[in-house]
Parts: sequence; structure tokens; C-alpha cells
Amino acid sequence: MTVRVQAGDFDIGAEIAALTRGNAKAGAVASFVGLVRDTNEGAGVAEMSLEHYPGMTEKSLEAIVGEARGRWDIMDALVIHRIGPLRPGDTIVLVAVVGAHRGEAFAACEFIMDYLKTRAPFWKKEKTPEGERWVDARESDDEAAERWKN
Amino acid sequence: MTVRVQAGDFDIGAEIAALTRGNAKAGAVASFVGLVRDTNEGAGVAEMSLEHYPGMTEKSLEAIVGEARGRWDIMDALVIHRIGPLRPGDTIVLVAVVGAHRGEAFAACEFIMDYLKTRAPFWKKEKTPEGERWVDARESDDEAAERWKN
Amino acid sequence: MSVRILYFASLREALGQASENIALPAQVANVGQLQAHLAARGETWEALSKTKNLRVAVNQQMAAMDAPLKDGDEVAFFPPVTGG
Amino acid sequence: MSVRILYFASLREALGQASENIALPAQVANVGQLQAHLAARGETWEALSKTKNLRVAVNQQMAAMDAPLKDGDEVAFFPPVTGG
Repeated sequence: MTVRVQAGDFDIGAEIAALTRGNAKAGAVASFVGLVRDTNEGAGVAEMSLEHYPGMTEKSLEAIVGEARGRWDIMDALVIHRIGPLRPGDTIVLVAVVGAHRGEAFAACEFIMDYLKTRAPFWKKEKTPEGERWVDARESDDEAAERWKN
Repeated sequence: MTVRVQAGDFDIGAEIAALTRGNAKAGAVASFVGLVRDTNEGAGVAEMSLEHYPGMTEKSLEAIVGEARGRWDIMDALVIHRIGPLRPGDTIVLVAVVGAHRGEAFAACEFIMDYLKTRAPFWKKEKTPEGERWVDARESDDEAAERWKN
Repeated sequence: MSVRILYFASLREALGQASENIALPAQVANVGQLQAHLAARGETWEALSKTKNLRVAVNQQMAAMDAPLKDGDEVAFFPPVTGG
Repeated sequence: MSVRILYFASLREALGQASENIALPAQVANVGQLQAHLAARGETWEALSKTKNLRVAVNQQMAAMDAPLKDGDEVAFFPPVTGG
């Protein structure tokens, strides 16, 4: 299980290859990449910056991945989250989950993303033509995380 | 929408980058990679080879992706499936789906994989210590495809 | 009428043949009748009636056993798919 | 007892401060009491009682308003998270 917080970009193919290297029981990798969009809530976004809570960030991501491993029969998982200034089109986050079969890998990957969105201490600030603004939390993210409680 | 059938490997990062390039409305890429495992149904697998039905393969993959686009609000999708001889650890398939938000990208990606597993004309043959054998279809794959009918 | 027939995977191996062109007698008008007609040739051809969950495609689209045939169709028989 | 307090994102900007160390009066024993104590300092500090859905972490774990505090704790206040 690997969790990284970094300013630089990541190479998805190399990360997935490293995650499965030497594990010939791995049959499935479900992954997710989040990207900076040039529009949010009706305003143009020229740049974004991501603030986080060093220390808690890593702990919370590890706890989320640990919870996923407790729920599903998965072999390994990786979370990389970028911080600092980003531009439209840039990657923000990578979540990749390895399992023997696809069903559990997909579920765990989506679960990790939903929990990351509501529990990991990151905050986005956008530069728009009207100035800078902190992004508001989305109710739909709370709902997405809620549904795993059953 | 891109569908490719090829003998060679693919670069996941480059494929995802190409899929989102110039699309600054894209916020989410859900993807799946299938790998050759060294064991299947209790026997060791030294090598595998994938046969397909040229012409129908591409049509069926395009139909599956088209159905996903009709069901979910996604922007683009990519399916690459390898054919010919493969070894444990080798990639078999890549499915990547781009959307504005993650929920629809995840659902469409999983749907495409489930339909591909039951509708796209590929057949796996394994080399085991006991000789060559054609892989049997899994009931769990039929069940996975069934659940999208609701 | 004539159709082109393709066989894949374990069925192709069992039949020792990947494809054939065949002129059909008048009473063979759909996929199921074609399957029975081919299997009735005996010996290894019985694999066509013995393959579990045999699948059929007509002109590269999945088809049911009662799908009608017309001159020039491409008909493929194969076991359940196992890609991905 | 003394605690270390951290502020993040919009709350950090509203308060013009990222962290502080503070000695607590005896009646401040949990997170909610700490929040009220800090907000009672007036002016910009009222942001602590006005931030919608204010979140709190104690020693880098999400905590509820009734979570108890002990000497040396690291307490962080911040708005709902928006990463990913």
C-alpha cells in the first residue's frame, strides 16, 4: 500500500506497472485519475492551487486504503495526490487498486475516491476572472461517501 | 471513441493523456487493466494465447462503447484488447472512460468491461503443465453483465 | 442460397476447420436449421450440436437460433467468449 | 493545559493565521469548548463560529465537537475538504 503527496506529475503506466510487478496473481487493476477542469460552477478556471494538512493527509489516506482492504479482497492499492499550483488539464489524483478479479478492484477504487473526497484534508482554491475563491464542498460527494455505509 | 485490437502492449499513461488532450472539461478518467495471471482454476499458466473474430471484434466493442455512451453522460472512451501469445504479468485489455465527474466514468468503465467479457468475440487458450486448454466462460461474468439490465 | 461459415476457438479445433462456403438446401432457412444441417454430416461435425452454450453470429452480430438466413450471409459458430 | 492549534484553507485566510499555541483555562475540556473559547476573542475570531460545517481534527484524526482534549494535543480547524 502506497500513499504519496507530491507537487509533481505522475506516470500512470509506470505506477500501475510498479504496483503489479512480481505479482503474477494480479488479474485486475482498476484506477482513477482526477483532472483540473477549466470551468467550475459556471466560472472559468485559469489556475488552481491545492493546500493540504501535512501529516494528517498521509494518515487519512492510509486509513482510507486500510478500510478498503478490510472490505474487499484486494492485493494492493496506491494513492497519489498532487498539491500546489495546477492548471486545467493537469492531473490531481491517481488511485489504483490491484486484485485477482475486477469486481472487487472496481468497488475498492471507487470507495477510496469517495472517501478521499470527503475525509482527506485537501482544499482547492481556484483563480477565476472574478478573482480567487475556495472551492465549496459538494453535497453529491457526501452522498457518494454515504452509500458505502450499508 | 477508439477501439483497437493489437498484438503489442500499450502505454496506459500515454493512452489516457491522448484521451483527455485538449478536453479541458474532462475531470475524471476511470480505467481498467486486465492482466494474465500465472494460475487459473488451480493450474499453473505458463503462457496464454488470445484468438478473436476479426471484424466482429471491432464491431462488438464499438457497440458496447456506444451503449455505454447512451446510458451515461461520458465524453469519450477507449478500449484496447491484445491478441496472440501472452505471458503471466502481461496486459490483456485496457478500458478507459472520460467524463466530467467520476460517478458516470466509473459506472461506464465497469459496464464496458462486463459486456466485453460476455459479448466480445475473444477466446483464451492456456498452456498449463497438463497441456493446452481453452478457458471456460465464467458464470460470474454472465451475472456481472446481467445486473446492468435493470 | 449460399452462406459463408466460420468456426472459432475450441470448435474450430474440434472440426479441424476455420471456415467453409456452403450451398444450403431449401429447407435450411435459419441458424438452428443450419446448425442441425451441418451436425448431420456426422463424425466430428457432431461437435456443432454438442458444444455447451454454442453461440452464433450472423454478419458479425450475435444472433439467436431462430435468426433467418439469406444468401451471402456470414455465419459464425463459437463457444462462449472468454476475453478481457 | 496547552494545545497547538492549526487553521487551514479559507479559515486560515479569514483568521490571518496558520497556527498558534495556547494555554487553556480549566473550563475548556473538549473541542466544542475550545472553538467557543477561541471565537469569543472577538472580531475575526468569530469566523470560527461562523464557518459552515466546520471540521475539526485532534491529533490528525477527524473528531467530533464533544471530543475531549488533553495537554499537548494538536487541534486543527478547517472547512469541509475539497480534494480529489
